[in-house]
Amino acid sequence: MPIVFIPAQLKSLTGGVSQVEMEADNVRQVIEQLDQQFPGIRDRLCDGDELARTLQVSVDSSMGARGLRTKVGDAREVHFLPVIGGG
Amino acid sequence: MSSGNGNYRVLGTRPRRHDGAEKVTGSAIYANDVQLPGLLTGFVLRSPHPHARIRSIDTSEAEATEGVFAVISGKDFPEVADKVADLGEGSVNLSYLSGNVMAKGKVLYKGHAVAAVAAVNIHVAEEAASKIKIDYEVLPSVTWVLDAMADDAPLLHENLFTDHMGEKDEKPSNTAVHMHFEKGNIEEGFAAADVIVEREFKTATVHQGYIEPHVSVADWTTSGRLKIWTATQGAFTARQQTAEVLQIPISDVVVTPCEIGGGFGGKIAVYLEPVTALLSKKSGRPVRISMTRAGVFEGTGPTPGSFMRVKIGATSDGKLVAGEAWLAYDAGAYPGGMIGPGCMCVFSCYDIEHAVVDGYDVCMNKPHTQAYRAPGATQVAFACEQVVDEIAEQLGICKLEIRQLNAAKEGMRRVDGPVYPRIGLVECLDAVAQSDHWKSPLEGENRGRGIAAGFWFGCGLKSSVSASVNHDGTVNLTEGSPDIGGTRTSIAMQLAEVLGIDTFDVIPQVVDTDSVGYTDVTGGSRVTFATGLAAYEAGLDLQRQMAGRAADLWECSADDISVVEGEFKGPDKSASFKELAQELFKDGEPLVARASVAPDCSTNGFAVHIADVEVDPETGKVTILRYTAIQDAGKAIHPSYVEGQMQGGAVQGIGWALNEEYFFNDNDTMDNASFLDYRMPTMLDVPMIDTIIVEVANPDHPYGVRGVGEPPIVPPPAAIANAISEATTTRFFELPMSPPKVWKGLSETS
Amino acid sequence: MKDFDYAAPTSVQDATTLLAEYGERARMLAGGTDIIVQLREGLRDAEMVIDIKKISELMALEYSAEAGLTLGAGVPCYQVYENAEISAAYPALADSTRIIGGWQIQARASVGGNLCNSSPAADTIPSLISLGASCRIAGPQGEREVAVSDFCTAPGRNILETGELLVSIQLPPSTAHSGSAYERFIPRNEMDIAVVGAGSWVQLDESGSTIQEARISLAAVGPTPIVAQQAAESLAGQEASEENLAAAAGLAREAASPIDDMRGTTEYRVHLVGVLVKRTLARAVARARGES
Amino acid sequence: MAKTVLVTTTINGESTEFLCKPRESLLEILRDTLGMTGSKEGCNNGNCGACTVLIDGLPVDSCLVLGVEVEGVEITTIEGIADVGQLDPVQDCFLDGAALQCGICTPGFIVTARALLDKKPDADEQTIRFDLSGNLCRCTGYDKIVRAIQAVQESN
Repeated sequence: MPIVFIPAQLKSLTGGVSQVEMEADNVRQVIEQLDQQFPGIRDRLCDGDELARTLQVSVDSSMGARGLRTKVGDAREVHFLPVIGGG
Repeated sequence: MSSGNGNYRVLGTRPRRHDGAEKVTGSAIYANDVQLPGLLTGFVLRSPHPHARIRSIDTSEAEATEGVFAVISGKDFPEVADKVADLGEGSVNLSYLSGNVMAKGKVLYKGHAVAAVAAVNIHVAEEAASKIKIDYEVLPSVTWVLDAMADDAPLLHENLFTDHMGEKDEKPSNTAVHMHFEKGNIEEGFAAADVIVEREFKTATVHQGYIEPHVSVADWTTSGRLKIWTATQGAFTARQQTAEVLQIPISDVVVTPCEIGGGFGGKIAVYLEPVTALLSKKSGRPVRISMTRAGVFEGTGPTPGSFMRVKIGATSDGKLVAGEAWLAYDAGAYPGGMIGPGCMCVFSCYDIEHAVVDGYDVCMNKPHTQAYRAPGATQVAFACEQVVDEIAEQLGICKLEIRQLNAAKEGMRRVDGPVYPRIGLVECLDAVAQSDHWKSPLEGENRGRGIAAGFWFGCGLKSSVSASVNHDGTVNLTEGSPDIGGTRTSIAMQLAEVLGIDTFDVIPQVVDTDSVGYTDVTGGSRVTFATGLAAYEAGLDLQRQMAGRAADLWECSADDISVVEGEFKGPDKSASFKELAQELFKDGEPLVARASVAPDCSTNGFAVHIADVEVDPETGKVTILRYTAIQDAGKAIHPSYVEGQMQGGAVQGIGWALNEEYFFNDNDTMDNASFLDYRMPTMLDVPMIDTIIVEVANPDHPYGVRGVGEPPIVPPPAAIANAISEATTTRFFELPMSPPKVWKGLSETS
Repeated sequence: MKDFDYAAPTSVQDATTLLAEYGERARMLAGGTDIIVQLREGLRDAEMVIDIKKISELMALEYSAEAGLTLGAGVPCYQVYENAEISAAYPALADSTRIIGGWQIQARASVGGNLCNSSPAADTIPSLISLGASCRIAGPQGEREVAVSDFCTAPGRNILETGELLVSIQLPPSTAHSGSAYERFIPRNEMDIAVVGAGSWVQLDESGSTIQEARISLAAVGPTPIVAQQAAESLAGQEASEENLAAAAGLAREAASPIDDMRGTTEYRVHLVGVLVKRTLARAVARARGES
Repeated sequence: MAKTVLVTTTINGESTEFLCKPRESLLEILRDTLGMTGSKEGCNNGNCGACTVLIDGLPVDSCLVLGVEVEGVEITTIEGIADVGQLDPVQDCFLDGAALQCGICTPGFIVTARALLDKKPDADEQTIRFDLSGNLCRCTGYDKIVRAIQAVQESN
């Protein structure tokens, strides 16, 4: 069951909670569950039906561009990070 | 995936590159070398003001000039919605992108494109451009990051509100983004520290400095399809950006990536492609624009200047226990993308239990910043690595040992959250300790030695290749990654390794966007890793197909066929790849494989550099006496090109450290937009750059490859600052550490 | 680049006739390394570009120990420093010509062109001044001779009148026990504009211990190349000691009136004058003594 | 408009005629008029050396030469360095030593290096670095370029 790390900037919405363990298959479900628990967090992580374009999801040590479809079922950790360019 | 066993036939060898003969004889075709019937030459007129409202543009006299075929300005570009597009590597707000390509309403920096002309030759185009009359209302401007953050700063964008991870401020600001990261409990961390060092740092705006200016050729005349030949790090992203700026379907655009004369992150955004396209449409002729060098400096992406405050605490035994960083990066005219990685990299080399990082992305009246080799990481390494050095000095600990004691390793959590998989920083530091350079004493007055570490993520993203087998058993490999530094060969070598053939039995070709599957940019240190992975997968696919066909041929079951080091073995027959390919060509389907990959991982590259310097106390000039770059490459596919990346990155970093900077005068315009006054290192300014390749296999690649292009630019300014400090007992907190500043600093100390 | 006509006269007279006809609208072309850049960037205008390289007098390089050096205005830099005799007789000039641009520039750029471009930062002018050089100038009214130290009048400006042409630069014969040196300070090691430049010449007595006469000239610290008269005079009759050279360097600083710009602050430039004058004097003395 | 001038010159051993306007640089003539695009434009003001050609054996920045000036001279461009079917040793050593990455500066470096080796076959490292300082490279850090030139020296 993955542990979802709450970005420091969103801890005001979680009352200081920084990690949430939950059952979820993908990031969409993660965010839905977070939003149920901490209303408003979804709007901070998403643009409409998509993960905010300025964000990426890190699952364990992987970073990818699969957005809300990113699989997290077998993961240990989920992080929301800024996107990174490269030279 | 398993990591390689190190027993390779092809990998690790140093063959000539496939495109070598063309490049040493001048026959390789770069965008500026493309010839088309009736080709016109374009010229971009640029704003002389750093910030101004455009009241009107009168192009009538320019249009009436003999030899002029078309003139365009902002009004010729379609309105683009305020929407963010994913460009694979990073994202971009399309209205910003469009506004940067051609100013509408306002100019935001000196050099901002305001109009363009297509004419029979460059001279006529330039003269006509000089006849364009623009009425500007000059506005107050700002070019220093802390000034731009001030409440009373001139505002670049009235609709820009600081974003705090999805929450916006109510008052408009030049600060586009505020980021905040935390790990542990910072108060506790500093309370446990026996020594705390806090310093402020500034770094100048610097340019990627590729020798080839931006060039685009567009033909939008006959078929209705827009054909572009351009100098780009990514043909597909150039296609997407061009289509978005012009508001046309991407299927209407085909981009041919020509040979490219350097990019380093600066040739990802489009500048000229949409401009040449519209000029071509309007003139009915193909059009080429090659930017002037001044245009490159003033109109294309430099990388951010910065202001940084870094504070680190350590216990008396040298363990780093708390780190705090406050970073403000110069985004230029539009919100940028480098502050995120800056925040994530500042403490990325060290295991620090408690940390807080705040980062700000700030707009100002400078060209819009772009990526430059490990974008955002060099600045923070300059800060963090000097503070670590000072802590070592205060505690009387060896500067290598303090780094070894605190080095990031597998299982360590970064300040931004993720935990490292297997990485090679410890091995790099061990290689420093074992190196001849580190073990040789440095003697003489005014001399000093410094070391510094650096990290870059390295990304995967998307790559596609196809491989078709010729009837002589050679393989045509088609790929979409523009080859900037020998990647045709490093990719071909991976396919050759799988198939058990020679490097030159693979014929790699970089093709246009109609001819290969989607491929992200050549950037992010990803090509040898990700496109190489695609080539590897295509090789496996070919082997599977051939094993099946061999079963038919040899009248046995497919299960009876095994492939050992490229050799196909049946119950009583065997054949090499080439033999089997020749045999199979006689009948049946041609052998073609394709592979597309999107590895979701960073390849985590670390580098450590050692610099010996001598400082002339009378002039403040710093001479690099000896330099060694150490880096974990995972697996060096073509060691010469790995070394080349390390050496090139090191010398760019040396330039950044010592002399490169944009000089802005009191009018907020750049004074040194030429290779004469923007002082990149010449051959005479640097020594040989020794290299030590460390190979700690990347678990996410079949051969263990890590990205190598970016990490080597990260340590140099810090390593040199640390060396200058050893040489002079004076620390410098501002880049570049140019002679006037070093002299001034030394005279103030003495 | 704006349109212009081109002529390549073969005699001084043809050149001055053309110059007289076009006046301010004509520009001379020798190596082209300044003028082509300036025309391209719109820093100077021309309707007529006059290539002087077909005029044999302007391409002449004549040296004898007795008569000294006649350096045609169009002779490229490399011909100066590649000539062992000239380099030995006028080491400061060899120093200067060797560091202007890279090899590609030195293959074209001329000392005469460097002088006529009249940049305050020109690398050859302090050397020419310290070596006591003069200019042979031809014009509609005939020829005249002017000391190089009197040639430049303002940044990019000089005493050439409409219709006048620099024919050659004359350097007096090199004397026994004399030596000269030029050094500039640049942030890189090549391909740069002087932040400060200094040219020094000394005449020692036979014993090599006393300076009989000295000349010092500075670049990039005023609107024109500067003669550091007082500093040079202070050395006359003095022992060529480190202290005396340093004292002269101190006086040379007073002759400098630099501006603040991206290449350096006033303070830094004045400081560098002291450093470079001291270094060039020391090197000139060493050369006068045959030590290097 | 200025008069068009007919220029006769020798390029890579072949007598060549072209028409040009006085304001056209040799680089423009080579690339646009004669289609010899091996000489590259990096800065167009003599600061990068990418357009280096030899005139009468000496390296010059062809962006700082007017086309009208080359009447009667002998020009060697990158296209004239190799013999038919046979690379010059400088080219071979650049390839074997991986002395190029993006390749845009490479023609200029090879032309200058060829002139250097012809004039000073025994040039030491410092001389190589001094004489090639008019050629900028941003990819390699110069190390492998210097070594490639030294490899040519060693092979002689």
